[in-house]
Amino acid sequence: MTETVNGVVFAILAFASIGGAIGMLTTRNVMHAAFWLLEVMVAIGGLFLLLSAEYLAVVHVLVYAGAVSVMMLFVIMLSLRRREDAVRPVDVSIGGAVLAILFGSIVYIAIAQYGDRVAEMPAEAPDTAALGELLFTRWALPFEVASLVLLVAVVGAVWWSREVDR
Amino acid sequence: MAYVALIPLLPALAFAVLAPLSRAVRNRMRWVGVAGVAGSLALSFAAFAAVWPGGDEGEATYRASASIASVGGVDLALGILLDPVSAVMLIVITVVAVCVQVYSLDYMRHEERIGWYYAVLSLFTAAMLALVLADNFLMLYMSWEVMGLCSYLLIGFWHEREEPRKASQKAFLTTRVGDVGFAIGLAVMYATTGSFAFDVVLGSAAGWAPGVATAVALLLLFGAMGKSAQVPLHVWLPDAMAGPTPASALIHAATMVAAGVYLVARALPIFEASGIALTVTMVIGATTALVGGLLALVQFDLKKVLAYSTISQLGYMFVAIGAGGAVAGMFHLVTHAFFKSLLFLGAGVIIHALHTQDMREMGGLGRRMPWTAATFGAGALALAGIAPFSGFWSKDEILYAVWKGHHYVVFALALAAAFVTAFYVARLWFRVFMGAPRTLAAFAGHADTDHGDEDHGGHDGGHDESAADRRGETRWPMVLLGVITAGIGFSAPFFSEFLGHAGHWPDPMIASVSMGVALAGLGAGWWVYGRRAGAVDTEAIKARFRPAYSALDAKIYFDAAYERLAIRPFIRVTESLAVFDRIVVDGVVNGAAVLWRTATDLSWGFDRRVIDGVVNGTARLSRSAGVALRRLQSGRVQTYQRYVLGALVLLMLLIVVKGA
Amino acid sequence: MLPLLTMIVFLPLLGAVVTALLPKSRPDLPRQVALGVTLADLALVAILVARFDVSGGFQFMERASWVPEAGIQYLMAVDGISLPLLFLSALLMPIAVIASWKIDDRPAFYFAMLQLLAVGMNGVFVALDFVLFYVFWELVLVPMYFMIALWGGPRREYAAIKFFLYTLFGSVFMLVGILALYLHPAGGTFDMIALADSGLPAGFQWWVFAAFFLGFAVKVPVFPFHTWLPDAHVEAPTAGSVLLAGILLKMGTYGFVRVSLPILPEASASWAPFVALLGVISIVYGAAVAFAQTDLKKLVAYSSVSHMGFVMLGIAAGTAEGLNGAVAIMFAHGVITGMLFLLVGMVYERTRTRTIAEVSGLSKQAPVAAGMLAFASFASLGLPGLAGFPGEFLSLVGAWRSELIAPGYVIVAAIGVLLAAAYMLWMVQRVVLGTQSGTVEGITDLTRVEIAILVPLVVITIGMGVYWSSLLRYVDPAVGALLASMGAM
Amino acid sequence: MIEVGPAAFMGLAAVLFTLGLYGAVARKSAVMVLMSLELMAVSVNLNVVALSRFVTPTEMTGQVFAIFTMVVSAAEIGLGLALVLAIYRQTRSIELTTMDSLKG
Repeated sequence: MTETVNGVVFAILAFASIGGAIGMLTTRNVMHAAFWLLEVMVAIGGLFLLLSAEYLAVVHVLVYAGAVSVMMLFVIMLSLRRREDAVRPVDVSIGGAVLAILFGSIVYIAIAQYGDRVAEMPAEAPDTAALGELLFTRWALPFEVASLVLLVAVVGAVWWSREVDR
Repeated sequence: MAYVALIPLLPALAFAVLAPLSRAVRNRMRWVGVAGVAGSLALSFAAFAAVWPGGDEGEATYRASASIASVGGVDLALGILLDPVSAVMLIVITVVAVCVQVYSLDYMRHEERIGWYYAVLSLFTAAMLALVLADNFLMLYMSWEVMGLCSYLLIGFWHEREEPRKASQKAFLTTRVGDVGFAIGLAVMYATTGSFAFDVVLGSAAGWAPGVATAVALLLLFGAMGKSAQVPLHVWLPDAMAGPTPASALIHAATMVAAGVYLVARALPIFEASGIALTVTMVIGATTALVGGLLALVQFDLKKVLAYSTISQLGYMFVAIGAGGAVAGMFHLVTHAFFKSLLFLGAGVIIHALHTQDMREMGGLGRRMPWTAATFGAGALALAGIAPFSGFWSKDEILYAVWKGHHYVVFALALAAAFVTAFYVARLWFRVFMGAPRTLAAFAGHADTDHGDEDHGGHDGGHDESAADRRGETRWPMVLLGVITAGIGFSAPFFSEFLGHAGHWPDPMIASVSMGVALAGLGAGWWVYGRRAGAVDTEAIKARFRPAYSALDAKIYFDAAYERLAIRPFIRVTESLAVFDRIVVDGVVNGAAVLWRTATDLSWGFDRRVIDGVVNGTARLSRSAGVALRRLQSGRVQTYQRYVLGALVLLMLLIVVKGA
Repeated sequence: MLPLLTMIVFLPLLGAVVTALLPKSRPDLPRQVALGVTLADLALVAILVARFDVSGGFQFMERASWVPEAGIQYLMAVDGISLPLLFLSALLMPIAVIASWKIDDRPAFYFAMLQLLAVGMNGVFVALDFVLFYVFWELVLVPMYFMIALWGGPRREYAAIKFFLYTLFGSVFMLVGILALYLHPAGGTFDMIALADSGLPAGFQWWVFAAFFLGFAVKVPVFPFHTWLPDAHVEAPTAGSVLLAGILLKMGTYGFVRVSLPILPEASASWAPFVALLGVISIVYGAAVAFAQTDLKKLVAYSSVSHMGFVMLGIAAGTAEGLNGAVAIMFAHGVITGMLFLLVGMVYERTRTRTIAEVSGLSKQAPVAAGMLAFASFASLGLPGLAGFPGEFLSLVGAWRSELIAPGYVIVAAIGVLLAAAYMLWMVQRVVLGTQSGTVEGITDLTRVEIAILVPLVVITIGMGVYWSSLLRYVDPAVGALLASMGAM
Repeated sequence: MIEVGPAAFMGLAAVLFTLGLYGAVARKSAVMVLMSLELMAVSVNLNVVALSRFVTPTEMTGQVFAIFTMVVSAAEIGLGLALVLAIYRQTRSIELTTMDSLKG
């Protein structure tokens, strides 16, 4: 038996994520935008589950929905002097829209051409243990490099966000 | 025989030692230059002895070569070819060079940059020696150009003044006009034979297509005309007299200017293969001989008279080669080298003594400067072609060759040139050495004091206004050259045999005609300038022949024509090209930038800022386009983001379309 | 054996990173690090030259898979054509560093950029995979942009952007050419060596040549794509000008020799008359415009246009002489023009002006500077015995020999030699000779350090001018191999 | 039950990416731009994981890739927000339009 993705679940999650993204872009309140992003992240975590990437789903929700969104909120709050500052007009850029639509339609053409080469979903889906195995054997070096990247990012973030006497 | 290679290397080494030194040290080390040339002189005599008794034309006594590059399977080399012709040239060059260097020790001793002067003189000597020893055209061309550089540096020695500066530039550029022809000639030669070596090129010349041979010959001749100051490329040589007089003696009288003659003589097989090229050579030579002589008639500058005379005599040599008397041409080259350098050295003494080059301010120097007068006289008689001085012999041989070749028109031209030559020699002699002193300087001679040291071009330091001979380093080179000038003529038949041709004593008929013409010229000169002051009103003669005189006075309009037809149009063209470059070529670029900016504004957004941008951008089309280029760099992250994304979209489009 | 080429290319990258991280409190450290790194790089290149086998074709090859899915390789090697240019680049780097010794505005950034530039330049000359080649090619733009835009003259932003966009514009076409080669069924690889014997159809070659031509011609630059050059030169700091003229221009002509000739031989032949025509126009036009310049740097810049025209002529000729000549000019021009720009920079530092009319009589006040300037000028105008001559002469001879080029072109090009003499002497006459102008009064002569960086260039100029083989022994076999691979077109 | 193939995931990812792209270009608030960038990164992740699941399920290359992408974007967002804060301290504004000190 080949595994399948539940179409209904997918439809719900897709709707949720797209809706969240649109919400994020159309809201006038930055705070609300951050919450919309959070919603998108959760939906995508669900999609990862559908793809039997359990570990990834968990990490994703932890990192994006947890850490990143919270950080966003902090920064927004730190950079707002008054509550009203959070509300600001939605910037509309026709140039940006044209660009995005152009981009989207090109990608659409590409998907239309090649997207259906693999229709069936293979049955086998290794579990998290297998991922861990791979991560610490075949991908060990990149993994270590990634941790280094994080370290550098932490140092850099601390460096930049320190109070400078002027 | 490897020491032959040292002949050009010694002076080159002297240059290499002198050039990097500081000015003060270099000035003290000038003996290095003399030593280098003296060494070359000794080695040249050894080489000459090795070649002696010569005779076999084209037979090399010694050859050696070192490859400097291998290109596409062909070796390009610096090589030495010692044969009778080069042996003779070695002697001539080193003797004159030593004389000039010794003479300069005294003559130039108060110059601030004497060390540099010696360095360049050494480099020049090295290049000239390399040129006559070269066994291929490439090396010949390279030394040829290095000589051009030295000539430039020495003409412009007193570059603080406008005149030498301009003259040096003119000399370099005019000769380089010829060199362009030379270089193309080399390219044609190489394309034809795949080699630059004398053996290969000259050996095969007879078998070339006549068109190719003519082309190569004429191109080489063009190069020779530049270097040897033949009409119409002669204009640089009179101006080159702005340089120090000893340098003029060596470079612009004895050696470098004769290199063109040497080149044509060397490349003779090509000229012979062409035939027409020989005739062209002869016609140009004859024209130059006459034009140079005529121009010498109206000069008042002592050195310029000699310069035009050099041009004229070089023309003679070309006539000889063109008429088939290459040996006669070479012999005239040799004799001319000695007597003309002698004349220049004499002129140097006079100029130093009087601080003027204007013959109208001279006169009566014969009594004040007996040594100078005597040696100068020998040179003058040789130049005029009076037996037994050397010029007579060589000129006679040339006339003989022309006559034998049945070139009667050229013969007549050559005789006319000979008459003119004798006439201006007389004019010069009587104006400078005879008559009464015309200036205070020419008057006040006290022979025993220390002498004025500054050359005309130098500085007006406290010098001693006396007209007198000089001694020591200045005098003996002149005496030596004088003796050679007086005696070398008798070697004429042996010279021919040494070069591998039948030698002969002068033909009585030709000799008497040439003597007669020369004496007539001298006599006419005496009639006009010598009999007694004011016997003939030169102004009246001038008035009588007003058009001819003014043409000569304006140097037959050569300079004016170049100025008006070449130089000024060239400058105008360059200036308008520069404007064209700035406004049109660059304008297209900037215009494209403006358009691009406008286009990006149009497509990337209509928010307020950008709409403003379009309006402004359009307005800016008429304003400085540079602003538009700057506007591309808005400094805003998102503008750049758009550029990047736009490019990305384009790239993706490309891939998708290509894939479909 | 050590991966020598990788070390040569990426050592400056390491240097750049280290330099960028140096503490601000020690502003003298960056230049010392940069000097050390560039000297070490020069030493590595010297080892390379010493170990180079003259008749060995491509050597020191390093081949590794990079992106196997797209057939992109990490492929580097040198042959007799790239070796001189690599050497030139390594030689000019320490000189550029010393010439920038007095930079005190953001020195760490400056010297990091300088070394990053070295990475790109070295990389272009050794890369044999198109993707690698393209990466290095574009890498060069960034540091040069910053050098002009941040440390340049009064109109630096304009010049920098113009330089950047113009050359980027050209290289986009080059990218199109690269992709076309990759996507064509007969090509299908980024490997330059493999592409050289892929036998592409002539009609296709013609179009690809056109794309590459635009990319390279802007970089060379050939008339009419040259207008970025004078602006960039005038505004760039001295080291920038030296490297721009010394190396960056060579990338364009090197591209022709490395890419267009071997990969597109038929198209090269059919394009040759056009390339030669543009070359000849560049020669004469560059010289004529140089003559009318009032700014020393602009004069040298336009003289570069003229000299690069000779390179194009030699390349178009497609003969052994022509190609030898082309490479010889590339090398010689790098040395000589480097010298000229250094001297102009040194004079500018003292007189604060580059206007020719305002500087005169240098020889009295600063004889060494004047002598060097005159020397470089004479070398530049192609005096035999100095480095400028062999290349010009060989490219003329080669062009005459070529069946692809009409003799008329060669004659016009030879007149360009005359014009070179005209504008150079004109400059020497005004700047070096004559009586002192007020700007020159009281200036000091060259310091020992300044002389020290000029001396190697002087020595090379004389050495190569007298003994052509010192360069051509590397070039000629490679040219022979190249011509053989092109099937004696 | 509706079969959902890779094209659906790719389409979803494309839509999210396009939305993010628009936001990154259009919004003037630095925080909003960063959020849009996150959205783009996440959509790429989704794409990679989906393709890996369908094409090479056993090797899980896509998941590994996604982890690395996450690392990088986490690092990026950390640094980006730190930068925003730093800029805010200097200029009292997080509007990108006011940051043009690089203007030529």
